[in-house]
Amino acid sequence: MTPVARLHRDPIDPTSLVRAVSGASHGAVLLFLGVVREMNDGREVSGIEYSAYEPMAARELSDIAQAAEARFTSSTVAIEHRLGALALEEVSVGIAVAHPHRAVAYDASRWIIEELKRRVPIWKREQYVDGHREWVDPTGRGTSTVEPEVLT
Amino acid sequence: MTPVARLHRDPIDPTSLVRAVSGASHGAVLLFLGVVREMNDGREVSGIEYSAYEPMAARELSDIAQAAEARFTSSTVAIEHRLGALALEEVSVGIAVAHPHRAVAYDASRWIIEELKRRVPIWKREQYVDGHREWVDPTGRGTSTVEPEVLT
Amino acid sequence: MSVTVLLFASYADALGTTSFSLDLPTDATVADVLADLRLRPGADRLPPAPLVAVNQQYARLTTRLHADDEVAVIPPLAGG
Amino acid sequence: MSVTVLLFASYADALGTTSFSLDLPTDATVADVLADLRLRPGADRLPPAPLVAVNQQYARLTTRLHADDEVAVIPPLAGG
Repeated sequence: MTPVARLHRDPIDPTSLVRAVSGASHGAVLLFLGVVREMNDGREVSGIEYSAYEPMAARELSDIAQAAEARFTSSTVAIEHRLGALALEEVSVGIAVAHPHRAVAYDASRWIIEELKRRVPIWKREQYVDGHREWVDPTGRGTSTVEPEVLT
Repeated sequence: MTPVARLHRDPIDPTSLVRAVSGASHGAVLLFLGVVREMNDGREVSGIEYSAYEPMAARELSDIAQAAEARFTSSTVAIEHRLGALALEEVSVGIAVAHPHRAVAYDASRWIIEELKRRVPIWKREQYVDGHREWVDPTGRGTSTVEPEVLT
Repeated sequence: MSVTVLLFASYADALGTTSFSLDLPTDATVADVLADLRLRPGADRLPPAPLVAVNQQYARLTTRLHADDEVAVIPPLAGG
Repeated sequence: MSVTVLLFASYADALGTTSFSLDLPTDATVADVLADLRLRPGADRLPPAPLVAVNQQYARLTTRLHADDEVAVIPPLAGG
């Protein structure tokens, strides 16, 4: 079955993500939620706007979910990433992983979030309490690099 | 504030665990759920009954939650462990951890579940499809050991 | 002096009880409780050195007991 | 031949547009798109070698282009 992996304009529902991966063969479910927080790099944030190269981002999310299920045998994975304007404490990304054993669930969850940050074309613009807003650049260099294996 | 840490006879509600740890300073929330699965050591399970040395188990859970918040600075923790008869796919334990950064949330969550298994006096009896039932002994030796630091 | 001994799970099944009261000399230790336990019917199904908690704290064989202590004999943990 | 160039986020802000059409010789590569981009107003705010995707797959400077390809110039990723 193709794993759940999608961009989402409505609020992410953690319960439905957990339900999407649960099954009687899985002894462990791990849910990771990324949440908009009030401070980033010492600046007071009032909200975040997420945008994406939507068709490519949706495909990358789906590729990551399928790669995770292949890499971490017997896992079931669901990923949702929010787009649009988010307020403080709203969930920007939800990753659910179920596995018969907990150790693999932890490893798979961690792998997915790192992979998502590494290759999914999504951007965020932070709105600050002082009225400014700015595109977030985690590289600090204005440019991303991706590893050779994702290059065509 | 004292972290949520308790034994629970009613079904565990993942959403309320997530809510208990969420806050505007936390960019990551990690929820671990232990779930009753249909196979264990090659035997078909139909349900599990959890019991505990209740006052001590409740205190150990609370100690672990407080130790986790001290060890993983800036984390917020909630732990619930179910007691009584559980059907397949029911949640036996829920651990929610929130932290400003995801790496610490993963480490803290993992630490808590290992610590829980190591020192909380809870037992489970598996009921099998073939009608037998048996106390689960993860040690395979009929006896537990705890490390010196928890001995008085 | 008297202490309360608690048994759980597989150990309670083996001994056929979940608690009993035990009279001990005033300088008794955890080891003395286990020595008494081993004489009871069903105790052959217990391991030589089970884990013990005194007043809800894990204890050693040499831990000294006091009147009215609660001594719990703890089968292999299986939480989670 | 003609390709479509897509810009996003900070790069779209810098160039003042989210897409344009570009005519290129038939043996053009990703590097030719970036060379054209650098001549446009606002391009000084782009890095020397931005990440590029062709038809929604990450590509190299040397990746050959074909008619109607979609060439996306990708700012620093910030998902999660």
